[in-house]
Amino acid sequence: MEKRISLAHGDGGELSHRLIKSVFVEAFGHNNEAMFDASALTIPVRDIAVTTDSFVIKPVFFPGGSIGKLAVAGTVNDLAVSGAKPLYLTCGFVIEEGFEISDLRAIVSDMAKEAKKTGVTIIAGDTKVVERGSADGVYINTTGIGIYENGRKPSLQFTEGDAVIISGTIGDHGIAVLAERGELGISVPIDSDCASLNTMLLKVCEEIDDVRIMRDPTRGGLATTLVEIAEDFSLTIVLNESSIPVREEVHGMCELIGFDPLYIANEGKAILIVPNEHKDKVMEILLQFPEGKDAAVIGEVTGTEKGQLLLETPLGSKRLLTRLAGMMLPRIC
Amino acid sequence: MEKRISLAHGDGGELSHRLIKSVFVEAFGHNNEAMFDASALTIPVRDIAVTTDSFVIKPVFFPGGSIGKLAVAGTVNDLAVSGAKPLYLTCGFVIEEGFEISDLRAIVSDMAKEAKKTGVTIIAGDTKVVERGSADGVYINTTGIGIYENGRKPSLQFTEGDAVIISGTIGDHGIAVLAERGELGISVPIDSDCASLNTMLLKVCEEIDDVRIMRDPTRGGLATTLVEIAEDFSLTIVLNESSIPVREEVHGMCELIGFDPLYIANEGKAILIVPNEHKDKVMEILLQFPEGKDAAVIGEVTGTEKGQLLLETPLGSKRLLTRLAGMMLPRIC
Amino acid sequence: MQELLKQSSNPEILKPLLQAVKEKAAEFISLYGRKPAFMEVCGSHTMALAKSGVKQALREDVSLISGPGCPVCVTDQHSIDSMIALAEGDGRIICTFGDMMKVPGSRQSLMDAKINGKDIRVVYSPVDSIRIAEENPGKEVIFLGIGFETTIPILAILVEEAYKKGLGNFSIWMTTKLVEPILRHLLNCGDVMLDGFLLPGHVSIVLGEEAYSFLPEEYNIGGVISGFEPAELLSGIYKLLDIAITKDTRIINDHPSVVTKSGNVVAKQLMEKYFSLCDEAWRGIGSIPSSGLSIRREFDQFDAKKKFKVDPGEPKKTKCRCGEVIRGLINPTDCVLFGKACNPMKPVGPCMVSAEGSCAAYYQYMRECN
Amino acid sequence: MQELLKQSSNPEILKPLLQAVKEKAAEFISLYGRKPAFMEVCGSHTMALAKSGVKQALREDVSLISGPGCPVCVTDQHSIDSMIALAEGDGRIICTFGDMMKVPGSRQSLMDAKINGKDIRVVYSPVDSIRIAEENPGKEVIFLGIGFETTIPILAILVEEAYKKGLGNFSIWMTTKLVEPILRHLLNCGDVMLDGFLLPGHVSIVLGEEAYSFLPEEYNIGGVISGFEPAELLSGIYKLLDIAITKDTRIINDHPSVVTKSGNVVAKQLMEKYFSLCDEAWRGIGSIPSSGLSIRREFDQFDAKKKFKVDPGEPKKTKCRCGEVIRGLINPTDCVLFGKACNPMKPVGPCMVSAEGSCAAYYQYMRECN
Amino acid sequence: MCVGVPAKVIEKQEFSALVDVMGSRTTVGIIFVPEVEVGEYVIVHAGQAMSIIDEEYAKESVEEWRKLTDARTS
Amino acid sequence: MCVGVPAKVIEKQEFSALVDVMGSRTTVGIIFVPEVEVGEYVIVHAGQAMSIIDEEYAKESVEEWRKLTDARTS
Ligand code: SF4
Ligand code: SF4
Ligand SMILES: [Mg+2]
Ligand SMILES: [Mg+2]
Ligand SMILES: [Mg+2]
Ligand SMILES: [Mg+2]
Ligand SMILES: [Mg+2]
Ligand SMILES: [Mg+2]
Ligand SMILES: [Mg+2]
Ligand SMILES: [Mg+2]
Ligand SMILES: [Mg+2]
Ligand SMILES: [Mg+2]
Repeated sequence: MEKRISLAHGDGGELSHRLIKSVFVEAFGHNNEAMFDASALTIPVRDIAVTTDSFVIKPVFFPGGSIGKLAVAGTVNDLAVSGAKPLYLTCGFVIEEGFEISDLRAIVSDMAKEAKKTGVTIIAGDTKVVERGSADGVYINTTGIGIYENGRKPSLQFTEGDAVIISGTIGDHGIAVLAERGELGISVPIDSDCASLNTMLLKVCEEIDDVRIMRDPTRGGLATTLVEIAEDFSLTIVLNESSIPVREEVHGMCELIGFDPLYIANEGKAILIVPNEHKDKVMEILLQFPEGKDAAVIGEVTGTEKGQLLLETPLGSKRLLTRLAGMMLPRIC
Repeated sequence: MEKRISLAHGDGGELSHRLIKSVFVEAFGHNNEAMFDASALTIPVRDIAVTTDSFVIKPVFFPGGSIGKLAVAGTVNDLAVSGAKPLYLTCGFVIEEGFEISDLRAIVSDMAKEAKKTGVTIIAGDTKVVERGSADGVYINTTGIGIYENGRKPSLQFTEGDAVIISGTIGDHGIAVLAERGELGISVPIDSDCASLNTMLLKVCEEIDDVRIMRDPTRGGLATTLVEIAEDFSLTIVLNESSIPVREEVHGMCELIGFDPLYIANEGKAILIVPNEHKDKVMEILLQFPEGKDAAVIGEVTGTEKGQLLLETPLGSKRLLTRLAGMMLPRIC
Repeated sequence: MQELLKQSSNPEILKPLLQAVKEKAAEFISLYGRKPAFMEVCGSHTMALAKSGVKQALREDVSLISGPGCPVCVTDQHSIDSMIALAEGDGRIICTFGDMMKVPGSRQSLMDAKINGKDIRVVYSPVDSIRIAEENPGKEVIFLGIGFETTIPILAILVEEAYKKGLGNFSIWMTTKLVEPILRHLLNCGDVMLDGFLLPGHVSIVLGEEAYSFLPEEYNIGGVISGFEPAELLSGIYKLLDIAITKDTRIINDHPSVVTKSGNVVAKQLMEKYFSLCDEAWRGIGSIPSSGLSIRREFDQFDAKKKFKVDPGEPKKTKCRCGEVIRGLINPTDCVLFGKACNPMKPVGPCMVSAEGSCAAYYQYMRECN
Repeated sequence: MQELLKQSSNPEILKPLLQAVKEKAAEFISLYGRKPAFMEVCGSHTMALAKSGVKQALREDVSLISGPGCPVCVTDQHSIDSMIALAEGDGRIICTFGDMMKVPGSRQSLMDAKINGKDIRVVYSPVDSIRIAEENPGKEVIFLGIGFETTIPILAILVEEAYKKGLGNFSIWMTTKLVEPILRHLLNCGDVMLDGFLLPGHVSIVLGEEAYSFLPEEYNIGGVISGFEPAELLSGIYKLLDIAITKDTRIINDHPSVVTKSGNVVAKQLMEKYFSLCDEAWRGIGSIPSSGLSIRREFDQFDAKKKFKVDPGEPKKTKCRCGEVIRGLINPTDCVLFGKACNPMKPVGPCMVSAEGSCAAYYQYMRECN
Repeated sequence: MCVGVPAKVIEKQEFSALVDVMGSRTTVGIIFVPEVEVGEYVIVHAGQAMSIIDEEYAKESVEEWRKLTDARTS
Repeated sequence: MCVGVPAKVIEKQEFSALVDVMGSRTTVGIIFVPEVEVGEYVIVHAGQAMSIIDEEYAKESVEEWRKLTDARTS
């Protein structure tokens, strides 16, 4: 087989056929490639959740994962935070001419591994190849289908006093990837948190009656995700700055370049808002999982009228948190 | 609103929020963007079909359509050829920094229009922005979910004598797009055939008992798709060269640059293999639809043991057709 | 040491420290019948005060006025337009600190120019731009040199490196600012009443404690050199209150762990070697004589202002009151555009762009929690 | 006219025409006790014969031997390696007909070089490469000039244009071939027994009918100049049979609508003006004196062979028998690699790459339908 | 050796002409056939018109084929 | 005016040093503090070490705070 992807790998002819057979079908374990293009299936229940995401990370391999692992975990998590049990995944690849086929294999193998681990089946796929300079390596779209069993769906009903929990340290993914890119010349000895959270989160949903909401604070970070929740459901949420778990290394890198961990992307974390009386039980469950070992109660819902997110500093002052406004750029002032 | 897409439109913050609200939510008619990211739904039956495709066409606007129309029609067709009724679509955008927001709006509006026309609902979406030079305008992934009602599924059981039908002229899409690109300095006054075929094809499935298979000959063209069918189901298929409908203009352009219409992409055509005794009835149905007005019986299944596709020339000679081998390139010899 | 550093944000220290400041402020108020007014000269102080909640916590006790020490905010419109016009030329790579990217020019920002396809690169460390110049011999690489005395020595390193390497395609567009001339200007104008200055800890690393002696000596106003951590801020304000109450007008170096009496000699020598005084235009103030540094004649080849002609035309007039904000004459909230037409997503003036701009700090950290 | 043109593929004409050829061939066979053997000189003839099914339909009647008229197939390994080595240099844009892209060099093909990031562009019309040179003044633009006499005049236009425009960054890597020398070589070697040549219609547009008079005069062998449509092919073969049967050895111009007696004068003048004879290496044959054209000394500046030094090293030896295939000595199926190690996806020799290569034509159109 | 395609001349400039190939249109050089007129057909190779198609001869060829043919179909 | 971050010197070359900021590491110029030694802390601004942190003074500051504090918490 060739070493690098050529445009012909995407033109639907003999090379596409071989690529699909030798890379995808093999890794995803289908026995004919017709299955790879479209899939007929019978699902166990009629209540489903559907989500889609495209993954465009640079570099495609980073400490703690790869775009392949991310593409599976990211979509699995979007289903899991909605309370659904992830069952099926489709994947669409856009590959740059010249991309190393061995890298593609490694990525696809990461996908297969993560899919196996989380119990999802990859049921359909597609590959397109674009000219050199028309993509940055490889982009992957995954679309996930999950099912709702046993009324696991978060209620989306909130009351004052509800506890806000984060399942672990924030900013690990964004900082690990930024450092790995090497452009800033800063090395940070941490891994991306990239992980599938379905087992842990569905366990919470099983054990706790009235989970209010779960969300994965990916792009835009913890603050942006909580602003969205606050606005969507007209909640006043107050976070306690000193209780938010941030790794020292993440803090260090952020200090150096003037970034704020509250706005850095996570790929293996969930925000859970739960009734105050269940918060200890939820913490107990989260702490049982490796993905939840740094979980912390970081704030509470203090009102259900205005949509706003506040941060209480160690001095006791409160300040308003808004969405990430424009890109974060390394700065000197 | 800004005129062009910036990286900040993809970072999950305020600009992403506005882009989604003002471009996507508006066009796709959701009333809150939370729905846009993941979607819970109750589907009517448990037998479903799922398919995914990424669309990377250049240019993004072309005679007869746009990447938006294509992204909907392409996935709708993949469902329709499998006999499923298309119901839901997700869409994932990868947008290049600097892309005109007015163009994005036009593309999204084309998607909404085509979705409405075909009766599918866009239930989830995602946008990512990559740096200038890391994409060519915009790439769209669509994943489609369809349902099987009333046992419409093609049987995939073949017998000698089965008729091979193409729903119209071949090569229109590939040639229209190639010409529109302008690189060859050849203008061709034809439109891409880009169209959703679900109504027409599901009508055939309703009226005809035992449709063997349906396929849309997209990348790789008619020949490649039929080679795949022949191989997958061990059929000998013989095509009659003179009965294959090809527009004069397509023929002309192909002659000029040394391309073969049999291998040019279509985006609004279907191959149907049907029992010989039903072929007239199928033709009758197809001819009622504007998308099927040039339909023709182009060959038959002559054996069910070897997987091979043959072409009978006007002289009566037969030759083997293989998959597209490598890219077609304009040539002088 | 790490443990020592952490103490500066230790809540167990902060809360009583805040209490001490509040008590001291009450003493001032009972003495003078008004709130004490201090100006934090430095934008990083503005941001640190707001982000840590010190400013909010002292709202009733001390009037903390943001000064002119945000290099982005004090850059005048014509300068900004010139840098953007510079970026629009072909065959150029513009290197800049991230801070400048979103500053609105009359027609567009550097970010817009980048979106429109110009090659503009954000660097963390200015010396990266030297590497970029070496890697792109066919292009002109221009570094946008903004900053006060903390940053200027680093720009001097750039000239030195470019000179040593004989780079023909590298230059700096200098638009730097100096602390002393702007403080003198503010005091000379006399339109802000102040009881003292919270002086910038990092600038003082270079300048040294002695650089501020003109304040008590010539203007009879005191100042405290302070760090940026919450405890350092509170301590600095505490000492400012002490000066104001005791009328023992002087400069206190409350950041002695990094700031010496005479500053960093090497840095000052490098500045002297490569740069000379020039008039600089300050936003909303106009040109102040000898208030900035430009590249010395001998190193003209690295002076982008000499190398490239740009004519951005007349700046567009806006209702932005940054000029008054940085002089401490008004609060950001006094600007009619604040929070409405002007916000971090669509800033009208540079004070809303820079993280340490007064308007941005107000918007991000000080808005009423309603 | 369009109607006239269509007749050449009208099945109602084709089927009886085929019948006529078969009858004529039977006549030959009954006369000589063997199948007549003709060589189609031109690769486009090879492809047209196979694609239309004429070759298959006449399998039992006429032996049609593919000749050396595919410019890609006759390019020797060293030449191919040189072009690829040329493409590997930095700062270059290689323009080529699509035909050359997949030809395997000893280490890689142009397509591989493109995948690896080299700037290689497929043009349909060679003059596009002039435009590319004008648009990229900082790069060297090199056109890979392959072809026989149909294409060579177009390369002459390139030199003329580049000269008129004074382009300093444009050149052509010439590796062209001429028809007469190779036909003479084949006949001189005498290792193929032929009853006549099916002569190339398009080359003859330039050369004219008279160019082939040496065939009957010096070698006592006839030929028919033929077009490429099925009816034209059948008619040409019919006339070749006629010559062979009647032994009235001569050249028949069966494509008089486009081929004249003396060819295209302008084209011949342009070739003469810019090019001069040179020795050329033919794949599997070796160098044939004066069998190609190179750029005249006066226009050296456009001669990439003069401008750039490339040393691709010794070609890798393969078991490819293209050399014998193009001389008509063996059929593609006689090569042990055919259809196995060598196929259009992974061609070993150029005859499997070019659409008009004998091996590719065999693979695409002639393989047994089993 | 060379792909060559019949094309009808639609518009003529000094050194180039717009031609039509069954509806597809492109501009080709006419350096080799400067005398070509609008309405005539040319053979196009690699973006150049190489030869004007002589309609009379084309007709004769078809007639020749028909003769051979007629002998067999009648 | 300037982001400045305390960093610990891990390795020293002639004009640069590898520093550690709570686990993150980067190379900074030491042109302004050529005398710095491994193990010392510096203030980093825009890729340059601007000043060495004097531990004694740092300790004194903390003690000062503690004094103010103790008066209020005891
Ligand atoms: S709020 Fe905006 S417009 Fe008003 S002074 Fe501040 S930066 Fe200028
Ligand atoms: S089959 Fe391949 S290896 Fe054999 S002669 Fe033909 S091109 Fe060469
Ligand atoms: Mg999603
Ligand atoms: Mg997601
Ligand atoms: Mg999510
Ligand atoms: Mg597909
Ligand atoms: Mg790239
Ligand atoms: Mg599909
Ligand atoms: Mg498809
Ligand atoms: Mg399909
Ligand atoms: Mg998303
Ligand atoms: Mg682009």
